[in-house]
Amino acid sequence: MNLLLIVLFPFFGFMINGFMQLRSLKTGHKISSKQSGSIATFAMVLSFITAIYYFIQFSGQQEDGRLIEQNLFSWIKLGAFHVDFSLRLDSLSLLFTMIITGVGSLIHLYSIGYMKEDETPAKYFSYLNLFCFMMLNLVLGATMPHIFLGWEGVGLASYLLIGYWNQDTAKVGAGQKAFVMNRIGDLGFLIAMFIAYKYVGSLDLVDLQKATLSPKIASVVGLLVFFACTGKSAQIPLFTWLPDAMAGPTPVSALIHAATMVTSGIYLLTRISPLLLQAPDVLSVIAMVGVTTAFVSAVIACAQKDIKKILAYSTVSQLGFMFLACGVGAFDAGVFHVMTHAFFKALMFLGAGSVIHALHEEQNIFKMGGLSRKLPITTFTFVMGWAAILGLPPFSGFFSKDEIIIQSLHSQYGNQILFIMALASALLTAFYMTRLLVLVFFSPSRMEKETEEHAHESPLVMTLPLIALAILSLVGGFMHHSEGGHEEGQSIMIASVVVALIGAAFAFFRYRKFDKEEMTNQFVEKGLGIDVFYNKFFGNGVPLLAKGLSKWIEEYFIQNSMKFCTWMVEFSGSVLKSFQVGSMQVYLLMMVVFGLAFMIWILESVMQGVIFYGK
Amino acid sequence: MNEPWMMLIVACTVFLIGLMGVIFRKNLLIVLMSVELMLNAVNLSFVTFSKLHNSLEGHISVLFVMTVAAAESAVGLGLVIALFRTLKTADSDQIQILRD
Amino acid sequence: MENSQQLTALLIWPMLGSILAWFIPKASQRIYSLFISIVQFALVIYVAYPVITQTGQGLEQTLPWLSDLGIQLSLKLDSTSVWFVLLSGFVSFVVLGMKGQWYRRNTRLFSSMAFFLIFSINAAFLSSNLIVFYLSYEAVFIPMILMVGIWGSSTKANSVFRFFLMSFFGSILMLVSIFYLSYLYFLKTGIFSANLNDLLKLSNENSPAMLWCFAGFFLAFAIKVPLFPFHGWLKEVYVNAPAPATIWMSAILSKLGVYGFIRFVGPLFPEAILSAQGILLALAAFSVIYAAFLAIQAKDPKALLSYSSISHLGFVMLGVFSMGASAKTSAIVLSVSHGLTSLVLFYLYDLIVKRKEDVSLEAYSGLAKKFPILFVCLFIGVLASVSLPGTFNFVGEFLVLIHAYPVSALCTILAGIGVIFGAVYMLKFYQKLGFGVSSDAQVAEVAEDISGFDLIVIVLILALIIYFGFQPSLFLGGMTNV
Amino acid sequence: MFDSSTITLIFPWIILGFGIMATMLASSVRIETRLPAKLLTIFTLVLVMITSAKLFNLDTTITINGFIEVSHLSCMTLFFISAISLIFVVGSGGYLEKEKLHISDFYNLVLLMVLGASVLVSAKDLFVMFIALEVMSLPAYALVGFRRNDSRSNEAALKYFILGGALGAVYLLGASFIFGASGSTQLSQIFEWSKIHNGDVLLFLVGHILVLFAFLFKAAAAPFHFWKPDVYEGSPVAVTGLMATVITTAAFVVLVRLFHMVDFQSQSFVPYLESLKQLIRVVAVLSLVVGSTIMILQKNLKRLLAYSAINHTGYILLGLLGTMSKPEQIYSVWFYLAGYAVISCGLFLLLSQSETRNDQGLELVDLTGLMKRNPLVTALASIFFLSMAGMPFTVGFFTKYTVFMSSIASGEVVFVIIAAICTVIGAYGYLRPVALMVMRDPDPTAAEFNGTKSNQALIIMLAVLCLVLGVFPQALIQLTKGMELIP
Repeated sequence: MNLLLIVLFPFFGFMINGFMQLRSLKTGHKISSKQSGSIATFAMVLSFITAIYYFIQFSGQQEDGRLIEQNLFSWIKLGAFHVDFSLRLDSLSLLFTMIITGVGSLIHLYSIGYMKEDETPAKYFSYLNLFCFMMLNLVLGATMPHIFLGWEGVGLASYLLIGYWNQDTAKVGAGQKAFVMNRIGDLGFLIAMFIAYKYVGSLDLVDLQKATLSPKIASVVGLLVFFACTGKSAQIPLFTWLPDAMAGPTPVSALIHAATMVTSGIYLLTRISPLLLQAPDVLSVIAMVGVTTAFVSAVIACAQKDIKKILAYSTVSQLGFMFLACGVGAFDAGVFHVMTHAFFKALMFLGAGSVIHALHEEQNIFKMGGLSRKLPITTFTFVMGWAAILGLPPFSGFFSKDEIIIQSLHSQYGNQILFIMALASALLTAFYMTRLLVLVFFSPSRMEKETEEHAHESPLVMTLPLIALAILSLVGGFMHHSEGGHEEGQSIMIASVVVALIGAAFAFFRYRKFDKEEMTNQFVEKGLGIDVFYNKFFGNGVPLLAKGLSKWIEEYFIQNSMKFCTWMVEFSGSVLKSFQVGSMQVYLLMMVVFGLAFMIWILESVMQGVIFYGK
Repeated sequence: MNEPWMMLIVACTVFLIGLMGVIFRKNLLIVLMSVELMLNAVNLSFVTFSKLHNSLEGHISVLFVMTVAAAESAVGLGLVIALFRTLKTADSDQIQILRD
Repeated sequence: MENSQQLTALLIWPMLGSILAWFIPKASQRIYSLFISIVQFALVIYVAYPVITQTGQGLEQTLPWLSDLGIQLSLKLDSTSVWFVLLSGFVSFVVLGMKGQWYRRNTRLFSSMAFFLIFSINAAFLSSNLIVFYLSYEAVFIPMILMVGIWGSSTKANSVFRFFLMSFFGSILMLVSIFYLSYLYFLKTGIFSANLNDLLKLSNENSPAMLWCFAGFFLAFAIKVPLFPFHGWLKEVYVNAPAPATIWMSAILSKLGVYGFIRFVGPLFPEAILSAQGILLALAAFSVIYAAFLAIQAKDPKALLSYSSISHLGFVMLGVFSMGASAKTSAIVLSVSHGLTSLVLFYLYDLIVKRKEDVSLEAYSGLAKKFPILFVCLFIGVLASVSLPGTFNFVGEFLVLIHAYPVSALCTILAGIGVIFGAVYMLKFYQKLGFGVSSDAQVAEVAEDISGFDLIVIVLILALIIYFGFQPSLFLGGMTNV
Repeated sequence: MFDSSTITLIFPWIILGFGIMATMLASSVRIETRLPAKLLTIFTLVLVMITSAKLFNLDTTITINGFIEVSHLSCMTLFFISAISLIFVVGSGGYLEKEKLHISDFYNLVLLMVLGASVLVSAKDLFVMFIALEVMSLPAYALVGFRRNDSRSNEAALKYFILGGALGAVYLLGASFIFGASGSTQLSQIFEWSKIHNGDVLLFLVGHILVLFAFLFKAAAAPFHFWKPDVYEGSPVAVTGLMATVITTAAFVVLVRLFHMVDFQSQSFVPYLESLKQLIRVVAVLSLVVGSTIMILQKNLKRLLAYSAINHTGYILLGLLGTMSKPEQIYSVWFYLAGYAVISCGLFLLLSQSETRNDQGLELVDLTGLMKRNPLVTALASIFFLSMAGMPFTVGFFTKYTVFMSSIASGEVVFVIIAAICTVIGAYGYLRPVALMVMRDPDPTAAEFNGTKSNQALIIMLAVLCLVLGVFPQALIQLTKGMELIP
């Protein structure tokens, strides 16, 4: 078996679908979603099988034997600088690989149904495979630049998929926003690499993990990497692109903006955790930012009306939990939550997709209701996801989330503030998720008649992944042997479950009989004004600055200084020309005057023996 | 020895008178005459220096200058006549078509 | 250094092409120019092959041309110049293969001027005598002015003048500097020489005179590249020039400036550069950001591309001014990649313009649906331009920045911000042209998707960009010993 | 004293004299006898060229009676002047025909002018110089006013005449002072005198400066340039061309001689060298600035070329400046003159082919869109204009190259920078007509260019010469390097 295969299968899928798409444009022959989707799904499944092969291989080995490295070729080599293009598989990257390929396969499968009526499914599936290819590069890359390749690559795929319906410029704009905000973070990544190279002399991850840096340098590198992660993983301050990214097809949101891409920040932090542990300050920053993000976005989620937006903010919030875990040094817990979150959040997104699909692109939860009878499978699986995210035992979220909450208090880097905020976020999570669940599935129907009649359960190809993910959400928690279980841990566990139930109960009773649109706080709904502020400040500020520069510097200074030069030459020409009056007698007079002046000047200088110039 | 320098001053004065004439007189014929005056002033200076150096060169020069001056005035008069025919004027202020 | 007679072939062949072009019938001019340029490119490869493979080895040829004026026609092809020569050979071949409306008018003049341009570009890249370099550097103007003037769009006269006068101003001051350098050399040795090898003996002198000479050189090349305050001529010329001229200018002529810095300024004035390094790096970094801002607000897509060119060349200059062999090599890599990318972008933009009836700029939208393959190519070009990892540009930009960082962290970070804005304006560019709802009215009726020569060439270049994005060792390996 | 070898030496002048007599005879028989006069002139000039070419590479300088020098320098210049005149005589027939000026007097006057110029370049005596100057100038006045019915032509001639006459008198006054100070009018004796003279030099200096003024006037160096634009504009194109080449060349040869008249090694003249250099610097910079900046404002092509000539004078003076401390750099001046003459020869001949709608002379706008109507003329004119601007691969580049090099070699960096900037400004001036021809659509009222085949061939040859000399200037440089100045 070759490690390269994991990466190559999606790549081939991308190439095949891409070429098919281009060919179909030429010939006009339309490709069905089934055709292209099955190719793409098949590629993912093959990749998944390869990953399972390695999983089996790894489980038979000791902890320190779980490492496979494959050097493909020398990438950039210039003088002392050397970067190889090599893949490296260890337990961490295997876990991510399995999530990507496993959940990815399910979502690909789901997409076949979801994109049935789309015009260019081959394009869609090629992008999706491109994404998986890049994501696998991200988690398998052995060097920082290789990770960066995947890092930017997933950003690209995300851009393409968010703006997939590119006739609509607003959607393209959302993709652009995502790409640019990611790039802002990427600058941090780049500079972190420069600094790391300057002080470590290598960009190989192994070398970075081994390196001991001065606390200052380690802090700077850690902060910059974390800044990059806030871009990719939608944390404060760069989180505002994620809700907008919901413009893409729903399976895309499930795969990219819930299960995989947005968690790559956790992956990266975990990768360089030895470096971060050298800089405790950075860790506390990460924890603070994580928990704040978790809380703030949970608040915002409570005021959303769009089903996908709620899930998006929920994702941001859950990512905040993961960063909190990283920030308190519990990288394991963070990664565990990545996995469980991938299951239940993908499940919920796909469920939401199923709902949207059934209601013909209706996304407002106040125009839904009572769908439990129309969409039984969707409802059932969604409830499983709900239970998981609330952290009800024995669902997967219970294990991972409570691990984080426990660690936030009991870890070496934890403290009460983090703990209380985490608990508050859990409460809010329970509230808005229950709100969503009740309003969509159980409360009285607020749908229009026609929509209601057409609402139907999705086909098998879509429900199958739902069921699979629901099972995973249920059992996913047992895949990890928790080290918790001590006394305080248990009380916290109970506390968090109680908190979740309180939130859920509150929401349940509030929205059970809801039959009108809720008046939400506009300020909260618009993301606490953060997005508005960015739009105002950067969205308008940058073009304004650009206009200002072009007007004041480019036009007034640069262009005018060139004009001034020509004007000066022309002016001096016209002044000199004014001597040319046309009268020969004036000419002669001027010559005499100049001649006499020269004569006197020369004679004087000679007589005094003065030498004016030269020497 | 004072005498030659006095003559030189006379020559220069005459030369300047000629130059002034060329610059300030408006009638072209007088301008032409002023040019002749300048040349004759130079003759004076040549003769003076010739005497100073006891050489014949200066004297011979005078003859040449006179000849050249004659030729020059012939050409000059011709040009003035030609101009008079086309412009109907001999006023130097009138001939300023070519300028800038 | 090996003495080789092949280098003159690189000069004689295009010159021959330029002269013979007048005797070829109009109808077969395109075939003719393709033939000449293919042979020229093949010649370049043939001559350059040993230089690339034998690391550090170069070819040299000296012909006594005007030895009594201190001018020797000494040509040198080493690992620095070889990439520029190759790039210019390739770009010229592509440009001359383009189908374009400018062939209808003054066809012979066009081919003749094109080959004269190639001749002078080659001469400039090859010569290691400063006077010969100046001569060819200056000779480049003549075809360029004519191309912009004759085949360019409206309001061209002023922009051409501005371009010419600014460049001429810089280069003539460089000539004075060259004279002065050779005079200094004369004072030292008693021989007048403008050969680089001779003048390098002056490089360790640190006198005000050297600083002034440096200023002369700097001005010439900074205008050519262009660096921040000297870029005023660029936009109008790029926008008004016909596509081949724009491509030549942005892909090759700007590299003349870069090459000048690397080849002449760096070795000749190390002291001067070191003493002014802070300012120089700041200028380069500021160029990046400033041009990026200009690109963001540009309404005309071609102006946007022009500004992006300035912005990317700012990165190149950052590498150049960082000094040191690795930084220099990185700058060369980025130069080559920028050359290829701007070739693709301007080429495709020209194709798009030709496919529209309405040339007004607001009228672009939704063309991606009409010309999918063209826009796929354009998208890859855009990605290369924002230097996404996996493209050749990334290698160059990454190397430049990583080598500039130890020299000046601040300037590197500043330039890095340009990376973000690069994404902003390039995506805006692509979105404006490709996305949105298309209305059929704007598109010319006969318009077809990209095909034929255009398609083959563009795919080839894009393949190269991606290939070198993963395998840049060809460029890096040969240049480590510089 | 009057042996056969001397006869050989003055053969060119004798031939010229006979030629003048013959053409005079021809015109006195019938004034319309153009062809015989033209043929006679061509014949004479060819003979002059042959005889002077035979005297090339004279390893010694022979001075006849201290008046006339026969040397490599004088023979080369003589050959050169007669060659240029020959080109004009051959090339301007069509123009004269068109302007109805074609009478044998023209040839007579041209030959007279050539005689004057050729004596001027060989003159070693201040007095001979004066006579030669007048012999050159008087026909020139007449030629400028050759369009007798055109008031502009008359005005130009009169201006030229009055100013020339006055400056001639200034020259004579200076010569008389020099004579008074040194006791001789022969340059060689003055040089000897300057070597041994120790004491008051005021009288000599005044005389020298006056003499210089007179020839700076002839060479049209600012601020003695005022006559040039007016005279250029008013005179017939063929005559303008002759003036730009023959008279400029002769004037500069004399200027070089006059600048090097005294031995600057001599104790009493050491401070004077610096002052003289200062004078040349000022005059050169003024000429450069005046020429280039006014040039870009001109609308009339001949006027533009007049200012361009002033600008070129500045460059030549820059070369001259270099020779003041390094006499071996003198070749740069000769080379510049030769190159400039080739360019202006071609350009003026080309202009003489034009037919404008009005008789204001050729305006710049008359060139609009010429490329579409007459690509050949456009190409030729562009070559000449670009040459004037000093573009590479034209002779104009190397002419500038040599003068810059010569003045850099004597340390005049600042002035070279000024000259360089003026080159840029000037280049704009030359590029304007090129841009008009190349970039605009044709204008129906623009000028037509019709030339005979032979005429075209001549101009093409000159253009090719421009380009060939722009790539291989060695031959010419070698020739000019032999033209040493012997006091």
